[in-house]
Amino acid sequence: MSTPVAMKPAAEPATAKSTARPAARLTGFMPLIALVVLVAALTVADPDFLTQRSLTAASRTAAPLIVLAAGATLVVLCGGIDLSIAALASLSTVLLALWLPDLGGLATPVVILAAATIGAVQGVAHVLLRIPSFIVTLGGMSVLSAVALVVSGAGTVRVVDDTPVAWLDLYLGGYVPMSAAMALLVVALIALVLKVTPLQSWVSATGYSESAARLAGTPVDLVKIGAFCVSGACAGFAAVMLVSRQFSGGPTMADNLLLPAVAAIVVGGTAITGGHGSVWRSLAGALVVTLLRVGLPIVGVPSAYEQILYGAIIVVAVALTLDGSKVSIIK
Amino acid sequence: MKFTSRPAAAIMSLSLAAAVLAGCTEQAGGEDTAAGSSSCESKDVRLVGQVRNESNPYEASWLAGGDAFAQSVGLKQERLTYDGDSTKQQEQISQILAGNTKCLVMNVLPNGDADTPPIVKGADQAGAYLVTQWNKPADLKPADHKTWLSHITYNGIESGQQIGDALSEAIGGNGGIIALQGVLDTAAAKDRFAGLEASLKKNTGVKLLDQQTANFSRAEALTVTKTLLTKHGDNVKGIWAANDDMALGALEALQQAGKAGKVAVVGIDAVPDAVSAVQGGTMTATVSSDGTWQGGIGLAIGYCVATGKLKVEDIAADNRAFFAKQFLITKSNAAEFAAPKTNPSDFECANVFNRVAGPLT
Amino acid sequence: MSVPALEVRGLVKHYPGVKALDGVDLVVRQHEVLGLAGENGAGKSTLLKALVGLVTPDAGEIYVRGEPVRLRSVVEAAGHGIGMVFQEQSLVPNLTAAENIVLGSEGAAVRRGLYRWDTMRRLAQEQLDKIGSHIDPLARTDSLSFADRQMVEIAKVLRIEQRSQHPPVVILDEPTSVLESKEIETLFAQIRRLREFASVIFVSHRLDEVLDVCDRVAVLRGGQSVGEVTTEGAVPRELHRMMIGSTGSDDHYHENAAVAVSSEQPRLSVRGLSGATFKDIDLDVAAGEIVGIVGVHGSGREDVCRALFGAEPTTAGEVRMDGKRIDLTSTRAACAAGIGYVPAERKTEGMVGPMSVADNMTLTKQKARCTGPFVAPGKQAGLVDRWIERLSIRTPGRDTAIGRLSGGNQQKVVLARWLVGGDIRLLLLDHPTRGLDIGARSEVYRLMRELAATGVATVLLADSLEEAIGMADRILVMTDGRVATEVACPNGGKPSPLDLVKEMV
Amino acid sequence: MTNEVVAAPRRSSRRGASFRDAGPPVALVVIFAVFAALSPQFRSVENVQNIVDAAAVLAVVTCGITFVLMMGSIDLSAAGVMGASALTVSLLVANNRNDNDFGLLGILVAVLLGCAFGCLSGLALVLLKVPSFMATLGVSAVGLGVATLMFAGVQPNITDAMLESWAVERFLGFSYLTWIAVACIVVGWLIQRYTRLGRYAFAIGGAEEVLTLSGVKVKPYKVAVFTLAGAFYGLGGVMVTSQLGAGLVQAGDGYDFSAITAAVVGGTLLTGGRGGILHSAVGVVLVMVLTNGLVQVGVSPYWQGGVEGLIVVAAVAAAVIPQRRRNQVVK
Repeated sequence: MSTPVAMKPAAEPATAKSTARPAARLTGFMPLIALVVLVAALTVADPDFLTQRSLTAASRTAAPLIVLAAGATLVVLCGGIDLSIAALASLSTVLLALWLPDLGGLATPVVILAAATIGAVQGVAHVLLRIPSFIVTLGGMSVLSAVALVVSGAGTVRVVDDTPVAWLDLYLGGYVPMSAAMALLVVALIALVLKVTPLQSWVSATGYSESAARLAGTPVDLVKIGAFCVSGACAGFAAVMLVSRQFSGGPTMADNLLLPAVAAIVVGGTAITGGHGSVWRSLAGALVVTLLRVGLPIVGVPSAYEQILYGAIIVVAVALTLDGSKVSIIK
Repeated sequence: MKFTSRPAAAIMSLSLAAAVLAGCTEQAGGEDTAAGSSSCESKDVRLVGQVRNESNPYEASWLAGGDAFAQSVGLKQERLTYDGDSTKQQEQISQILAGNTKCLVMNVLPNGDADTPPIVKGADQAGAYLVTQWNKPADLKPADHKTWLSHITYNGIESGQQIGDALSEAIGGNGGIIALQGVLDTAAAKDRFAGLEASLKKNTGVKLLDQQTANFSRAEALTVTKTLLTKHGDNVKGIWAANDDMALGALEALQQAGKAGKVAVVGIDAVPDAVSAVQGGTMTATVSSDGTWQGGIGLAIGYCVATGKLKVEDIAADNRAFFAKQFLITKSNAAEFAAPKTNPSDFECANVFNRVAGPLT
Repeated sequence: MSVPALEVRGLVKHYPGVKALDGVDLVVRQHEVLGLAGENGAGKSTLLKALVGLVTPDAGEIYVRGEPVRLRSVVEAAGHGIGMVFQEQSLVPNLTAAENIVLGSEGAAVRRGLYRWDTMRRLAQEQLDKIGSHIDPLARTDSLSFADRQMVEIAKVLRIEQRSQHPPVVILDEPTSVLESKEIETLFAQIRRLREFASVIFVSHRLDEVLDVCDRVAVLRGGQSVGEVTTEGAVPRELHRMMIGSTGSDDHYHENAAVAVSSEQPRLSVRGLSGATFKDIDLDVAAGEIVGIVGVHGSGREDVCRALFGAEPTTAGEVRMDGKRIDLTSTRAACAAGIGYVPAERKTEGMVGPMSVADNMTLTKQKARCTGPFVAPGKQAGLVDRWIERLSIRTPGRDTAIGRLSGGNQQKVVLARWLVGGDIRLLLLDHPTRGLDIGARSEVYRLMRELAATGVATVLLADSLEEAIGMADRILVMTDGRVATEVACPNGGKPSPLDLVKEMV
Repeated sequence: MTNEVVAAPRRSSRRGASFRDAGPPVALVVIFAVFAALSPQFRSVENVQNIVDAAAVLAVVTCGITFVLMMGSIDLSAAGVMGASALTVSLLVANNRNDNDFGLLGILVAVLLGCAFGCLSGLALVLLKVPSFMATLGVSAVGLGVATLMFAGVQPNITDAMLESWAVERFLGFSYLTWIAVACIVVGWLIQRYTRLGRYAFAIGGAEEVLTLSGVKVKPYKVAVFTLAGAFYGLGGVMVTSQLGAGLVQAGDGYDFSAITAAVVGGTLLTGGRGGILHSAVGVVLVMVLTNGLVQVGVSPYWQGGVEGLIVVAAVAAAVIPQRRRNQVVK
């Protein structure tokens, strides 16, 4: 050592919020707290809500949204956004319904694979053409919707024999809907793969600072394409769940899940600017959003007030769950 | 944030996988509340009415009709709306069915044909009384089910044909017309258009210039009509719309194109605005489908069965899926339909099938 | 002597765990240029922020022309005639220069929310005239050169006269760190001109500059004022001593640790490399050699460096590592070939601020912390801790976010990133000591020497000519995208900065 | 070292900027020419009138959204705000539901309601730190709820002669609505060019932190920009009501994404700081030409959305490609 200088451990406290530890931890659990509060509120409004059957139904309802949100969370973590998930899921329901008679049980993996491929194609377009993901997937959304309309002849495709996807409608141990269990599995799997491989740091680095990640030799382009690919695959799987539930595929079936899915991600506390967040957060967010979507009308909130409440609660939930210290400028 | 540590996540996923492998799966639900076995007290009956939204007049009147009936028997209707979102409809139904289904009566407007089977299946399993309206696949029949009491619809072919005929009469049996279709994936839209085609066969002087879907929406009808008017110009003598909302949108388009009164317009549903338009002469004809009655009757049938005043076995097969009576409304009889009228006696258990026009074909 | 333009007495500011200011006293006289020197962490930034109202001190007083004031915002500070040119340029790129100049103090240029472009142009022109700049006030700021933008910035700060009747106090925080020598000279001329009607606080880590342009230098250490020096006749070493509390090492650049370079096959061999901003670059770097590239802003040296790392497209030329031809199509390819790059913009390009020290360190060489495809937590912990110790990185732990460390320690983590794999063969260092204090610099220099000793070839884009001369074995001078000349730079036979400057223009 | 260097007077490279901005207008001309060549109906005077008239509402909505996009924020509240304003205006002017006949005053109130909703979005962004994406989504839901409340089951039909005439009466071949849209574009341009609000919106998109450092209080301007956007949506809702002759809850359906598409096609960047009202106006006309042209040349309605999506992506790609750099960050 040539220098006797005693450097301060942190010369310039970067955020000056280092004391906010307990508070920060609280924000970390906010999605869970929001969930609990919401369940409590719904129970107060209608005591019947807190029954095993009711919660089972809610978890089954939430399953496709959880899967959609989990996939899209990866894209958001990388700093992008995927607006095509819902349209892709709709298209996938049509494809699945069309292919089930011929391919049987094979249709499910084929559809998921096809959806993953479509996701990857969008990722490639985003990376190679350097178009913002918002635009690529906005365009993708309309293109995929158009394809779904044409392929289905603008009508719903009924699934007469749904045995190959009926397993998703079973219940584990009689209580846990298989679809919810699978959704949980998808979330756990994504979280696990991220955690035990270098992917976690690659994804976060890409999301926090793409240029720094690239200059550190991180395969930024591949990571992004991969994120879109997984997002697509999740959309495909969500479609399988929808088909198993509705016994049909439709060109607009999942379209209305786009904004709830994005809401789930943000309510979970994942920063829409990238880097900060996790799929577990999106799981909690998806449950909150589902309860709002389904719970409010069930406990007897009139439709007009339901929308007002939905809007207000979503905004408040995001305000609570977003860790302001991690994001400097909020656009 | 960490909801789980890595070991916890690993254990969780492992146990999940184990559970799947062990195959401890079974069908859930369906085990309780065998329907019809015991009749319910009137006060225990739970009435649920579900339509797309409260923001269009027809469905608003449906819910109002349901409320009126519920009030007449001292109950309250639970109003559900799903914004025309099939997914949300299923989610709401499955949430409702997860509650107390013992004396549950549902009067449902399925979003599309394909949305009916899962609703029926869910109601079957939960033993809830179900009346569906408008949309169902042809091969699915209430008679094959125990708690799916009835499916009510209007004869779309008939109404489509009736207004088609009225339109050709209005344009003197000669000239071009354009058609505005409804949501393509609905029996209503398909039947009504089939009715128009039948009418066209009969009235050979009338030529269908173009047909586009405007999804039963007034705003979409406005733009579609405008575009079609520029495309076909003065060749357009009449506009056939699969519902009144679209017909009203078409009227606006005509007015903006300076063709108000020069082109005949027909629709179906007899929403108040359309009836007054017919009365005022800007619209040629519409066909009554009585939303208020539909909202009440579905609940009434279910209520009667639930309280044991009506036995499922006693319902005539023809009444398990039927066309309700409808009327062509033209300027001559429009005044009669200007004010919606529900007759409480229509909902008495002995009268619930009074408006049956014929079995579903 | 008249009342001091600005006086600070006993200023105290605590941050959690750190006493950033511990009773600082400072006097700025009217019409003088006061230098402010101190190591990173000495409290300079906090003091400056307190002076412009960005930081509220816990205790102490600030007097402006003898009057005690409380500064709670930039606007209030400006109201008292205090304005600052920030370290990172603070101009809105998509507005015109004129708008930037009057931003926040539009005065007559905006009436009831409505713009009067003519007035604005006139006001801006007045400001630009004051400092003798010829920029078109209605030009979009992002179309101006870096130096011109600096001028806009100074013109903008001088607008505070509009908010206060008194001669302004202008604070310049590290204004020269990204300027080339020519631009610096222009800037110094402006500073001397400023002195005619304002007081200036000038902060730079380049002590020679401080002595060059200032009348007086105040030195901070550990959040306290440790004294001041009149610049006339002062030498940098004296300042060093005050800043670090003892005599600095004579061998700042660790020249005696330099290794002899073998002249066999070069490690890196570049022939005819061309790109958008450079052409026909030939470059050889032997194992263990440090080659400096110097040149003015726009000479293309940064782009050459990035091109060698695959971050900038090339149109022609070939690159060989140890005789083997490599394709630099992406940064991945460069990493795989054993090339490492430390970017100049540490905060935005060098590190991922919110991620931990460990993650930042292992971001590139993932293999070093993995078993098979999986991260081995134990392996990673051992590896990271070893390097934290080896490079004396001061951090509360390996899981601390790198953004919370001081600049020097951040830079060491960034450097460590390339070392953890053990397969580094060529390091491209773009201003590796930018923004670091003397102690941290010295450590970076020592590390460079150590790496050279193990056979790593280094390309250095130095922060200053002195640094290039001190560190490099050989220096390439670039002008207009081409290599103008090559200057040998052996120990004992170092060229003088003037020798290099001659070649640079 | 060297002597003082006198910086040579630099002309701004505004020519370069204008070249960059020329893309959308050129695309507009090309697309128009292609359709005109393909379809005789397309190039008819009535059809051009039709296109321009059809663009009116979208143009007004896009004016509003452009200011928000210039700041780097996003606004999805158009649908809800327009619904609420449509219902408000239809209940305040002469109508079949009540005896109100406030005429212009009613229109003013509807526009002010739009302002209020916009203000709400802005406050949620600024005070609750909710990203604009979610804040406006929530406000949209609230708007729809409020609209549904006012709808109360009976469609309000307007009988107000003035409001009805807007859609019907023509001046120089174009409907009054079109002239209102033109006025909005002019006003929008004046705001953007000559007011502090407009310039600051632009600057916030360029470098928000710099404004703060310069002593500008950014928050009020952000709220003001959202409020301004809300006013445009409110007016848009009034215009739709005039077109349909009735107040519809769904008055604003689809306008949110269409307006973003139009703005982006016109050259406004989602990251903020570039583009403007005139860009957006070109974008609106481009989108309308495309929509109309596809119908006129007989492209299946199913494909129309898809083709539009592709063209949006292509337009952005074409705008982006000339400025690509290897290490550029694209989110």
